[in-house]
Amino acid sequence: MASMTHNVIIGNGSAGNGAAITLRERDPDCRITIITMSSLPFYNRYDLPRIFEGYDDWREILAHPPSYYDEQAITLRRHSQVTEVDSRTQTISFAHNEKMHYDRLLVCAGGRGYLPEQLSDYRHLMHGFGSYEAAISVYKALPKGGSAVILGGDMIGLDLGRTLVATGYRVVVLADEFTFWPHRIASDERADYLKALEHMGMEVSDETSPVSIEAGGKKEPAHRVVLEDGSGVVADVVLPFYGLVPLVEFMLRSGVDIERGLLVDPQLRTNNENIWAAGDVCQIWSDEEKAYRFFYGWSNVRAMGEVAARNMTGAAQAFMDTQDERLRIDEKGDIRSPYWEH
Amino acid sequence: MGNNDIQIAICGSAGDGTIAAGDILKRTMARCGYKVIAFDLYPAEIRGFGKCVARVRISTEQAYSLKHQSDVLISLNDSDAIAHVGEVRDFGAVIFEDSPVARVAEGAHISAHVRPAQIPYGLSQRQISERATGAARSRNIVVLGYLAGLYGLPADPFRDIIAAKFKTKAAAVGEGNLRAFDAGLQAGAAAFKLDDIALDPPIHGDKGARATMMTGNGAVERGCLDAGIDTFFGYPITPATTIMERLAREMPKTGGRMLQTEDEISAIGATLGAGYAGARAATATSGPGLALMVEMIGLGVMAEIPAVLFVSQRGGPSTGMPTKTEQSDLNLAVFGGSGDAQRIVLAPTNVEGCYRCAGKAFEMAECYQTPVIVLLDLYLSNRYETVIPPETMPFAPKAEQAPSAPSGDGRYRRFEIGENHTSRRAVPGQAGGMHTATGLEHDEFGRPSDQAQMHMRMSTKRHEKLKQALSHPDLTICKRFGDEGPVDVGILGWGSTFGEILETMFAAQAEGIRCAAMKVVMLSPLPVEQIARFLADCGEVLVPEMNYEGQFANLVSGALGRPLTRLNCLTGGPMEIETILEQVRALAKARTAA
Amino acid sequence: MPDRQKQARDANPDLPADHATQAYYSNDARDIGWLRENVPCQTACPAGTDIPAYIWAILEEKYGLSYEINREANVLPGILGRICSRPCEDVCRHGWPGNGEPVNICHLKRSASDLKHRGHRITESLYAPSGKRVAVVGAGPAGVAAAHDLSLLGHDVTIFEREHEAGGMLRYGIPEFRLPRDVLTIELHNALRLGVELLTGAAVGNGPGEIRLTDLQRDYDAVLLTTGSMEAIDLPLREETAERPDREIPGVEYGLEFLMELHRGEKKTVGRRVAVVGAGFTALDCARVARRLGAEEVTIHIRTTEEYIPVTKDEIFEAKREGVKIHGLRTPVRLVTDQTGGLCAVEFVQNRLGGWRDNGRRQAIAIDNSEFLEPCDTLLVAIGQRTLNDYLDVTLELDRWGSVSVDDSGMSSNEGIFAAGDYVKGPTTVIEAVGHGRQTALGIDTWLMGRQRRQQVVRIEPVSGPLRERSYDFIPSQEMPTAALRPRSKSLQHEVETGYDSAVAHEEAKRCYLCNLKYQIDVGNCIYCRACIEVAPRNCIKLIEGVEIKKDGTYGELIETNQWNEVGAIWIDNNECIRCGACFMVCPTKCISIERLDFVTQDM
Amino acid sequence: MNETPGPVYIEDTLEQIRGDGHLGYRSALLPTWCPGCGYFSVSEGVTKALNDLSIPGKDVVVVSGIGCASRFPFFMETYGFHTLHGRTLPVATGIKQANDALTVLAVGGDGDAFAIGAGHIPHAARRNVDITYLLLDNGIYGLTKGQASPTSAIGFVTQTTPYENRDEPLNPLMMLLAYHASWVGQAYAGRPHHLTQMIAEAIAHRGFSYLHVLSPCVTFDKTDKTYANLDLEVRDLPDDHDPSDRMAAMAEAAKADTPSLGLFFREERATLGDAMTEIAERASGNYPSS
Repeated sequence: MASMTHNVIIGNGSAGNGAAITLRERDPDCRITIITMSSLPFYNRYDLPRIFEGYDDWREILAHPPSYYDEQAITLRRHSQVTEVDSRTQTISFAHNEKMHYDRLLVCAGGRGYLPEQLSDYRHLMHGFGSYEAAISVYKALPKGGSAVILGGDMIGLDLGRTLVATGYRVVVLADEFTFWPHRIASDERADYLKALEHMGMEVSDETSPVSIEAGGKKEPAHRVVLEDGSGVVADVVLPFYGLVPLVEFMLRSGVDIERGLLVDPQLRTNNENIWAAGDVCQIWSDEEKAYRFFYGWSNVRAMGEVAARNMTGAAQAFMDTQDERLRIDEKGDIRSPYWEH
Repeated sequence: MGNNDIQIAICGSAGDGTIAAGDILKRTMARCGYKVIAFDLYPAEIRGFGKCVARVRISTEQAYSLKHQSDVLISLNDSDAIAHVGEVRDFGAVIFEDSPVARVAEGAHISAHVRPAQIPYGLSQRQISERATGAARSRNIVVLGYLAGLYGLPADPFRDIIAAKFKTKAAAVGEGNLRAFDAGLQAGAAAFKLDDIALDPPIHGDKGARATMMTGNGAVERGCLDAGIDTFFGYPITPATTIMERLAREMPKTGGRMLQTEDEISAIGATLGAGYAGARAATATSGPGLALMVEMIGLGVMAEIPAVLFVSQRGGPSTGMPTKTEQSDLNLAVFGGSGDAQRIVLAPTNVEGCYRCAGKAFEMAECYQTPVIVLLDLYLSNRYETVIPPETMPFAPKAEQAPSAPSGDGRYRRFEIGENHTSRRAVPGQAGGMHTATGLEHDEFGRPSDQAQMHMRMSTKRHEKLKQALSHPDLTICKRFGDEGPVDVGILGWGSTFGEILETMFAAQAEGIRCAAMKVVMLSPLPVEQIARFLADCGEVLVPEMNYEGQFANLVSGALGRPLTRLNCLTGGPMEIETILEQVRALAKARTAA
Repeated sequence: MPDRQKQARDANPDLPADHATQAYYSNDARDIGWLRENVPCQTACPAGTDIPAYIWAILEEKYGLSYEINREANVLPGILGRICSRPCEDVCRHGWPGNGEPVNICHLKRSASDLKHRGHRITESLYAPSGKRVAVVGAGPAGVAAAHDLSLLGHDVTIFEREHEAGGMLRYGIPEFRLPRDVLTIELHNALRLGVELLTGAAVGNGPGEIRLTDLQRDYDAVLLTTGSMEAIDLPLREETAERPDREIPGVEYGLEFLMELHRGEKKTVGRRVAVVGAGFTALDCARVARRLGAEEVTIHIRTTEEYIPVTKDEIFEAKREGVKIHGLRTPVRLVTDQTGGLCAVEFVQNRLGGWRDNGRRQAIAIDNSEFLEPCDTLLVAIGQRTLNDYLDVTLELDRWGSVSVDDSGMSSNEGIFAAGDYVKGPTTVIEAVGHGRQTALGIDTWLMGRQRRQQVVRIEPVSGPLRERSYDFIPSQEMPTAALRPRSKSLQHEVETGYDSAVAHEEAKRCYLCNLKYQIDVGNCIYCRACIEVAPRNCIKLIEGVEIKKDGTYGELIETNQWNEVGAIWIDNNECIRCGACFMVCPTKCISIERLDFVTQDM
Repeated sequence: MNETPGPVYIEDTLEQIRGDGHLGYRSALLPTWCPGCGYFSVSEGVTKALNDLSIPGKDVVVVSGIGCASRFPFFMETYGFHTLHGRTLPVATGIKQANDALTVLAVGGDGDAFAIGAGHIPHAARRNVDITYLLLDNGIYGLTKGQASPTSAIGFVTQTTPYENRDEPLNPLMMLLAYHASWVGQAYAGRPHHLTQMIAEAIAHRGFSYLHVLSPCVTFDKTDKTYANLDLEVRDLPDDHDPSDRMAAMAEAAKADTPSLGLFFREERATLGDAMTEIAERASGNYPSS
């Protein structure tokens, strides 16, 4: 179906790019626009820990050379924040006061690290790890052989954790129900996994949670994480990893259904016929579980993008969970997570 | 990408402070000891909607022209800047307003045009400015701060230059702009640098203090002052006006007198009057003004009165393109006027040259008793280069004039025909020097005469005396660059275009083409022998110039009858090195083929 | 100005003009429409509070005046300043795209109350006694507001209150950590001290020892029913799953009753895991109280999603901060009991979102076979209240929702019996109750006196210059300081929000655009030089060829053009205008004027 | 604050503006003068005046020279001629000579008129060419970015007078009175209503009418002829001023520090066109011999 349809993709991650190239394959003539708040072309977030292995030039972690976008005739709108989507007039509003029309819209804005409300007062004392820029600033804040406290954990944080250990840093994990997010693990296995983390060289402290964070003095840039019992852990950087919450603020007035994420049917279409969603931003209706649920992991996310793209171009394919979600402990006694295998 | 040569382009609409921002940037960089070349494009409207572009090339080693690719583009107005995104190199930066006031049409925001390999940097220029100063006017200063913050350029030189720039205005204005700069600096330092742009410390850091940024017009002004100019008369006309403005500021300090007359006709008239009375006098204008002046120039030639005219060419004919550059007044400068009005015409090729030619023009006007035209163009008049002023005064002071001793019949021969065709000149007030200067043909005493042989002899005198100018002391009238001996391609050029020609020649040599270039500074009288010697070495000869037919090529081939390849551009902007280089390649290819 | 005053008076000879201030009055649809459209906060306020006026008063550090301006529209500013649902802030111009965060109007209202001079004296203009007697049944916000206005209007008012203290939902429904009781008591007292007789413990109804409505009809010229909407709606469990009535299961309580008993002083306890169903302030309050009573896991279960529940974001945030969790898209269908017969879990069914309900909420549609269990020890049901009518010995016509149907004046089918507040509208917000109470008071007055005595007109007063600076627009939204988690998490009294000090209040007040300032250009004197457009901070001054006029006679969109020969006027788009005054300062022919518009009520 | 706004219900205003038709004298081009420039006031005035006199645009020629003011014709829906610096009046005279029926407006700035073009003014005036010369005086060279002009005040600092202007400014009104201009008036851009009325009178006058318009340059003059200053300085001509009394007009014109607005001088006398007709008649022998 050749057309001059304007397919707009909000989000420049695995889902967005998977979708873009699929769209191009299926419709050589359509307009494709990818919108992102980032200033960089697409790179894989899961490559960010490699920065600690010395790959600190963003050009080394790009998924495609910049020329790729021209070759595929994909317009890349960077440093562009979407503030509102009007599904009635099919227009997108940007923070820079521009409006853009779309024929079909795919939202894959992904997720932002969740920060529990009771820690919100200490945001300024913690580091994020969601972008190249954030990762670099962690890299700069960590003196060689320095120490990092990982609050919660989650498989993104633990992936960073194991890289940090491997590159000679000290890592403390304050474990809680988020530690193995998004894995769902039985409560009786938990202890073994925590042990495995220690075996991998991380210090783990469980069943106590942070109540506040204190900034270090002039001399030592270290931060002190105060625990319920009044005791504390000192580290150069504090990294909260409490899983992801979908970035949906800009969709609030769009008329698209939202619970935590954008609610989509198995074909990844929202309740609006011209809007699809894919990746960490959407909750997909699952017929067997009779519930909306999230699917994580880069292979899932990419698959979602491709499925959405096919359905945007006339197909009616349901998304199938492709990701093995079991957490294991290998013969060496280390944790193996499918989310770590790229 | 080297860290010793970056070019920054600032683009906005008239009234956005584009030019001012570029000015502060280049002065600061020069102050730091970098080599800087800068050139601004601006529209005829004072405000309104015309496009302004300020380009500043900052390098640790001497450069000869702007690069055709910039490393950074700063947009003060997207609708103007979007067209220039293409000139930014890969992994270069585009800096823009990310919260515009007015609704932006789809695709009209510059972020829609930044290439994937370029790095977008958005900031709220207007709001940062309004926060710092209460008004949006200082956006241009904000972006400078941002630039400094982003690339870690030294902030204090910026602050000094900004303070100096606004010291004539109300104190609040200066302070406001410093606040705007610091606010921008903060934003820039906080921004995450993703491009690969960096600048090594300057090699000539030590000379930084003495090095100054000068435009061609600025250099003309210094030349005038160093040559001890006494009086100046002028009438505003783009792009020559700034010469008058600068002299207005400087001359009185040394007792000189600048008067803005009511038009060009009276300006040149007054200049001749003062010259007759023995002053070092000059005027400055552009093509249209020169057209008004040529009749007076004729009088100057006929009455053998020294006068200096600085003529900065712009797009013509008629009112033409007042703010665009062109080299199309060569004919008017060399030939303009009634009768055989031979005069001296010098065409410097860079800012340094403007300085030398300006000073020398006064020497020569005096020495050969004739109007001397120094021919610039807008590109040279307005482009900035770093210049390190000479430590010793390079110009001869005003020669003491005195009448020759009375000859046999006891009367002073003002126009005596001596062995070198020049006569002793007396100025009013000197005893025994009384005479009448006139536009009529005259005899040695200056008395009107229309006798055939008298006109013959006087014409010979007026032409022959100028030949000595070809060997005037310490003045480069033409110069050869590049490979010695026979070459495949020789580039012959004049005026502002020679910067690009030189960069082209280096590029061609780098590509293995045997290549040489010659600049010709003295257009009248023309250094025919030197040019002939150069042409003899060249397989092919290319003459690039910014006019339609090749006025200079005509001049040369008229004198030498040698076929030349012409390259003529009328874009209103400088020639692109690429354009010349293509021609050179083509000629070299044809050459080796043959 | 004179000619304009004259023109206005020619239109309405009976409108007075105020010569001291050059102010004049208009009831032209265009002026009224302008005010409604341009001052969104006041329009959104059910009580019609003149918000720009009271914020300007705070800017002038006249806190007492600010309090009085509030009090004119709503007799309980200190209370609403804490617990109002803030419809005004949702529409605040400062919150529009590109303008940043809305002004914290409600916090400022509280500041007016907190910061007014300790010895502040209330000013009220009293009408001559009318000799009429009015009985008000129920001392909740609607009743109190109505009683206050009626007494001002010269009537003798008696309030009959079932509980032992006045305040209704305010006292018995809202926890102290959100609304300190001293504030409540003082403002109620101030509202009623103008000779309103308050009879507490005086229930009106059919029961033994209860006062009959018919008696009131006999003894009073008019009766106003403001008994609210206090009857909890039953949890609609599935028939086949209901072993016994939920009220009989230990561990199951109804939210409002739970709170009322607590505030009557009874001792309440909850289990370790508490589930709350419901999506309103009551549900949120129950959850936060439960946390303070020692529950470890408190979860609010809502049928739709957070986005669509009618409570302020701050309340949600504070609740989460105190450890309350919120789960969306689920409806309880069955209660599971353990062998002891006590509650041990609630069975929910998964929902998906359906279409929009006419009240702007979303429908939740249950998904077949998606049931799941949620273990818990205590269930607090707060899914809403309904209105009871059967307690009266007079039958009143009801609307299809079972509420009393009233006409515009608030009178029921039964002459002389009026009704207002939640009793009529069903469970709404306090500010709506107050607004409706006042409106009905006017209705009663008109009926009693046989003519309308008050009318609302627009007061237009020229202002000499801009009252703001552009720099104000960059002041960040001032956060409401809150008590530290530790002390407050265990106490039911410790107030969570601690209020602005005068410096912060002043900063926040500066942020208000003062939308009731009207900038306009005298086109006859305009030279079209665009100097004003040059300095405009937004796209707020336009070259126009026309303006759309809506059917109701008010203005619509400006029609712009860039064709010089089409430009009829350069005109200020008051909807885009943020009242920064830049244009006023720069105009070479001084053709820009500023007027302040306010709604005022006048005698007729 | 001057006249306070009357009742403004915008749609009424717009209807009236559409109705009166002066917008028809504007071109479609938005003027490119700096926002706030006094010239806007003049162009608005001209359109209204032509409209009030109901002269069709096709019969009007606006002639200008070089300078900011000379952009004028581009924004008018009339015939226009944008000529060379200072050479406005000769061209206008030529046009008028070719066709007496045309309404010819010459527009120029102070530099264009009294510096480079000064030599032309006396002759256009004494011949009493039936044209209207609108002199837009901002006391500065705007297009060349701020140099002193013949009407710049003493002490005025510009790019070319960094040590303050020492040249006595011209008094154009006295010059024109001396040149025997047959209609001499003055108006101020900050008083749009009066300006419009004066333009109308000037055009209506039969003969060489000279209207001097005080018109601030908001970009290059922040200190001298600003709206703020002129608002305080301008006066109305005394009620008893007799516009037929040239010396009285001279006396009023001499009060340069408090410029008076209104009609200084008017006389009816034969225009160049009349002279031409008369000569033609005489040449053709139709002239009644006395």
